[in-house]
Amino acid sequence: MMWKLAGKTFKSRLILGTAQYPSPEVLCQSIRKSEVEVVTVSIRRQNPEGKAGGAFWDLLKKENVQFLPNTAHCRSAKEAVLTAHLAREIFDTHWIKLEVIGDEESLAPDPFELVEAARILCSEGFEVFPYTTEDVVTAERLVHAGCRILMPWASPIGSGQGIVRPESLARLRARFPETTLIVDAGIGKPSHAAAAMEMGFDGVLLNTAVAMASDPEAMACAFSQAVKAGRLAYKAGLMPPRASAVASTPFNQTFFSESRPQ
Amino acid sequence: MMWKLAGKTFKSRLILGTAQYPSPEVLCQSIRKSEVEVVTVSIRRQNPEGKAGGAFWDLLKKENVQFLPNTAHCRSAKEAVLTAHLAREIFDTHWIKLEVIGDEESLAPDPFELVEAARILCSEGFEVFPYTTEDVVTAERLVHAGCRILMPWASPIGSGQGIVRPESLARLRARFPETTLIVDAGIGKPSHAAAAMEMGFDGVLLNTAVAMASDPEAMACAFSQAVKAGRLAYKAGLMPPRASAVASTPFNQTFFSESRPQ
Amino acid sequence: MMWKLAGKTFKSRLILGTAQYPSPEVLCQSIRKSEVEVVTVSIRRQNPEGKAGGAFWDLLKKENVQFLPNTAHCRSAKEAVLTAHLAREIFDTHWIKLEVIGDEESLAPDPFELVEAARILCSEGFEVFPYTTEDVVTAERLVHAGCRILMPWASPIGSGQGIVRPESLARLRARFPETTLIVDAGIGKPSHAAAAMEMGFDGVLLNTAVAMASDPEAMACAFSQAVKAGRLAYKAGLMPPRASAVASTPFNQTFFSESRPQ
Amino acid sequence: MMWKLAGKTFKSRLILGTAQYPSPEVLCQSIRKSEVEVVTVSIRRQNPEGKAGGAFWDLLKKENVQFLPNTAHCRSAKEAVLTAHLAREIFDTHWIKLEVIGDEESLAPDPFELVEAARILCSEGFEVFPYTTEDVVTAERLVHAGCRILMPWASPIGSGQGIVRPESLARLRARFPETTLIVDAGIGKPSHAAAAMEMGFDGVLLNTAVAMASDPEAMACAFSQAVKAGRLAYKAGLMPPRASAVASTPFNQTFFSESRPQ
Amino acid sequence: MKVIVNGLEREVNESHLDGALKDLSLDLSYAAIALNGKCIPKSQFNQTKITEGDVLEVLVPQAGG
Amino acid sequence: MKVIVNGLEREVNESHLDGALKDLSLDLSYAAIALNGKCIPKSQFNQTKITEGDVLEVLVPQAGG
Amino acid sequence: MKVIVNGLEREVNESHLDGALKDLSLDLSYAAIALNGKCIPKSQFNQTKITEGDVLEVLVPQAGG
Amino acid sequence: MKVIVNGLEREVNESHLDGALKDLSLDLSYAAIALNGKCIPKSQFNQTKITEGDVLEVLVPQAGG
Repeated sequence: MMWKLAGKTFKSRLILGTAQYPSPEVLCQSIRKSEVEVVTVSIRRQNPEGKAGGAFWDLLKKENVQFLPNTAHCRSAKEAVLTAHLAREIFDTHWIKLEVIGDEESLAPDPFELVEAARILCSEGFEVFPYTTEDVVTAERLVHAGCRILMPWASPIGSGQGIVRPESLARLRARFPETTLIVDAGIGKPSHAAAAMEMGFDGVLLNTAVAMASDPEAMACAFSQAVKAGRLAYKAGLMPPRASAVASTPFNQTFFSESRPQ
Repeated sequence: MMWKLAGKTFKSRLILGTAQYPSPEVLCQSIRKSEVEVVTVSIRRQNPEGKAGGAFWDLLKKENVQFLPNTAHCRSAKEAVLTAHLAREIFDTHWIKLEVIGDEESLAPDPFELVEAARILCSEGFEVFPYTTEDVVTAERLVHAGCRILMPWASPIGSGQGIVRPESLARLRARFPETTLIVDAGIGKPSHAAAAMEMGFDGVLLNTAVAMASDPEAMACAFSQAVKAGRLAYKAGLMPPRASAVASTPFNQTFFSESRPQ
Repeated sequence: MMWKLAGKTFKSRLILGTAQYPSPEVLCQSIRKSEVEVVTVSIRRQNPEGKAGGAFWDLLKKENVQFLPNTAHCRSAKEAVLTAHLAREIFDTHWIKLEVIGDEESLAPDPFELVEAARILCSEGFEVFPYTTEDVVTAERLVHAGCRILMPWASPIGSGQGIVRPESLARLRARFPETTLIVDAGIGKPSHAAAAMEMGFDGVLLNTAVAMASDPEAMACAFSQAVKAGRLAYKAGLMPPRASAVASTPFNQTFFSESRPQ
Repeated sequence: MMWKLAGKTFKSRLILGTAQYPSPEVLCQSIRKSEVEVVTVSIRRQNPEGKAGGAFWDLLKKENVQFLPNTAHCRSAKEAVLTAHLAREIFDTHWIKLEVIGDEESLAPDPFELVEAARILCSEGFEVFPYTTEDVVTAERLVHAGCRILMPWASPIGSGQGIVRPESLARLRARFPETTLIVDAGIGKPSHAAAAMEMGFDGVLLNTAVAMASDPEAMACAFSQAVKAGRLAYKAGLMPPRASAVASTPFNQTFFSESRPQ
Repeated sequence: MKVIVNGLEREVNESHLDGALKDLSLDLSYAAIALNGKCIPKSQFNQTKITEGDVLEVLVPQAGG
Repeated sequence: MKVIVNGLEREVNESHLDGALKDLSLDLSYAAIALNGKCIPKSQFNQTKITEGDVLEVLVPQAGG
Repeated sequence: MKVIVNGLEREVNESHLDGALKDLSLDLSYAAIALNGKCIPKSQFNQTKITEGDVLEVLVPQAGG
Repeated sequence: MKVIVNGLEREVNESHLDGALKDLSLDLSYAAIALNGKCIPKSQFNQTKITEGDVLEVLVPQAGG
């Protein structure tokens, strides 16, 4: 039942982002209540007055969760590689959520720079979690570059639209059985997370859907339950959808069955 | 947190059908493990050798759950009313899942006969749970006939297609705020059940999706968790989906922000 | 190739509504340019100053098209039957587009009152064109009441959303091969009209999509062409969609075929 | 009204593939009847007995249409560039439909090799028509490499599924107003073609949907009409879809309006 | 006597419908008449009695979807 | 006399329903009875007359969706 | 000498491409030639040398999507 | 000499990075340093030279999606 992720084992298959929460306290509560064990973080310039990480960091450290720093807003392999190096220094981990944005409007990944950055970082011993599209060719190149993990988007970051192309994600799952697949970006509701897990994805990563909920703590728990439910359903063998109706109650012995043809 | 349903209170908002399970033992295990408190049942002619309900009934009685007998396969108000009377005798409950089928192929309800049967049964003191479509006019007539509960379909019975017309179900929820709304028929996966609850539906009724799973017990638990997750998300205030991407990681202070326009 | 509709023959399978045009001149131009032969009309109280139909009617009469008066805004069989009688007097036709609205918000038809009105009007010799939903049971009752024609909606009147439930419309087409089926309400674009014809529908009725276009005359022609294209495609035998890709260019003899497995 | 495509002007915005027709005669009939002016072709090894192009080519030449040779089945920039050179020799045109397949199962383009091949061929003076996905970043690189034209897919080649991601194609149209955009691959019905034109695409390219129709000639005409209808609708200013119903027939003066609130 | 015509009170002193309509000087070329919720064909105008408080509806063509 | 029980012709010689059911030796613990399309509550078994050709339905619980 | 033509081994004893092609008696009206993965325009047939083991591809038009 | 620290011009008169950082009195507990676009691990602070116009970036943790 445990989840082997990049050589470590976890109970929860939900990875939570730490941005946009009403306060660091609500963030930490959400993490604790949802029993999340991996959270994404980022780096920024130190404020001029020289204070280190701010309240955010002091509180977050105490949750002793695994950190997954990201290269948010990077738009070239060069920027992403430098950010990864700095993040490794700060968070003392070789895990990196590799984001190389190719389009400001849709925040779509740039497949070209992404694969280049992945190649470099994998060669330097990073465990690369690449934020990518559902494009099979890009996925193949990322795996070829050394990625053991792929993080295809469900829909644009922060849009909460859920899985707009289930058949493409399903194809990725089928084509990369040995790769850890995590749906990242666009999950807006627990039902979206459950749907990803039902498709056989290994985990789900989301931020906005919890941070922007009226009650983030409760929403984090809802997502945690939905991810468990989806995983359980995947293992329990879902019924295949059928084109037309099939009665569940047996018909044969209903008392008016004579009066009507079977 | 408790669910007031037809004057009774329950913890679980999942109602489970009892048909098509591999065995009565698996059925009872599924009920126990998923902590379901209401199950649907049906009636049939006694087998010639005069044995009462068969293994099914002897075991099911011990689960002390609330029974919701159905009028499956009835195609007229007359047949449905008679079946309801007989079911009340057998199960000693005035609850009735009113099904009047108008089309053998899609097992769609017959709005005309359904409303007629509902009128009669409500007048006789039955608590009517009408299996209906998402048609607002039919819903209005059922409520007018005395129904405190409506059970619109997500998609054809046993098809497992999930919610094919979310906007119609959402309109029903908005138009009948005081009515107990339960999605019945067509739910195939826990994510479907979670989606119904996220829309504000009060409960979910399903049978085939658990009975036909490779591991019904595990699937029943998955659905139970998904229903809880969906309800929790509904109460926690879901983020509204947005048309385009919105970055979660703040951009302002990333070190390469100068080099690029905000 | 001609369309036999209620005993008459027409070249065009597009029926155009006459409401909401910028002017009666634009309306008549749209009719002429698109070669439409049947238009829907309505009745209203005469203005106090006693003038007959106004510019609208004087111009429209000259187009010598077949009129299909409607019972818009009627909400009971009684109102619809009276309106039909008055319309027969005014337009000297026994054709009637039977609309009985059951819900002000979605302008959904009221199946109960609709079937009742259809029964009465068919018995009085009217050619009833009932505006209905895609519900099979309601359709069966309308045909049983004497309707030779059914006009299921694609989506709510004036919404321009197109065919939101293709599978339901397809089921209607399959279930009523002998009935004239016209898609009415919700068509917003020529591609919607073409799609309806490709499914085997006999005709398409629309108003808002032409009247509210920036250039109604051009839009009317676009719809006329799309209806023809859709019909032609239906007769020419559409290829069935396939789940996965199939190369069109033959592969065998490409010069690098050796170097790669077939 | 004429279409300026790569420096030439055409009346028809439909480009037809020439593969899989029942016979060269049917192919030529389809071209003539649909008034198509641009057709795609391919190259293959000469048959051992040394005969040139076979019946196909002798007939097709007489239709005096513009040829658009493709690089079907190429899987690297190297193969595609060589094929382009050979095609230029054979068809005496610098137009090339650049296809570089990255995945045998979905026949998805390989963005990496595609952009590389486009760079080379544009630099050699080819007019490159790149078959690509709806990925904005890849599109930008193709335009940057010199492409004046982009040919995003609607859905997998030969699948006939139509436009599975309208919002992505719409985004491409919005982001590349100066680029000629042609939907290529996956169009299965005239309504799909009309929908592409309604979105403002400049043209449509399809093969299987006509070649595999029961009556290819009629289907070619249906597509030709649908493309015209879609273009006309785009120019005529489509009504925006609306979330809810809006009555077309005015309500004010209906005679029973008093008896009911407005 | 007083009758309601298209929702407005009007004064007519004719016993039958044909006279009343002339009295009201309505242009009936494209009109249809309903009396107390019942459609009265033109042919019956002269035999149809009018009484105090009757409700008359005069309908004419209108654009429609 | 002959009556139809669950679609099968059976022989009973009892005038009332309670006797007839015993005669048919049916296990009525979880059953409900319909006579000629009408549900007969247990309390009325003894007052309900049986006549030739009556149609009896004996229903018991069954799994249901 | 031996050369590969469209994947098949053929015998030609010509030093240049134009001669070789004639030798192979191919109908070149609509053909294009690639030699060792490089396209050779018709104009250069006569200056293009042929050596043992060269790979020749002769391409012609074909239907395409 | 003048160096750019997080985009702002600062005055430091130290030849090596470790001195310079102390000079700038920065809280380096959770920080990482980049010099002219290259990440400098803490261990190399003392051997890394600083020259006029160098660009220094001091990065710290931040919430992230």
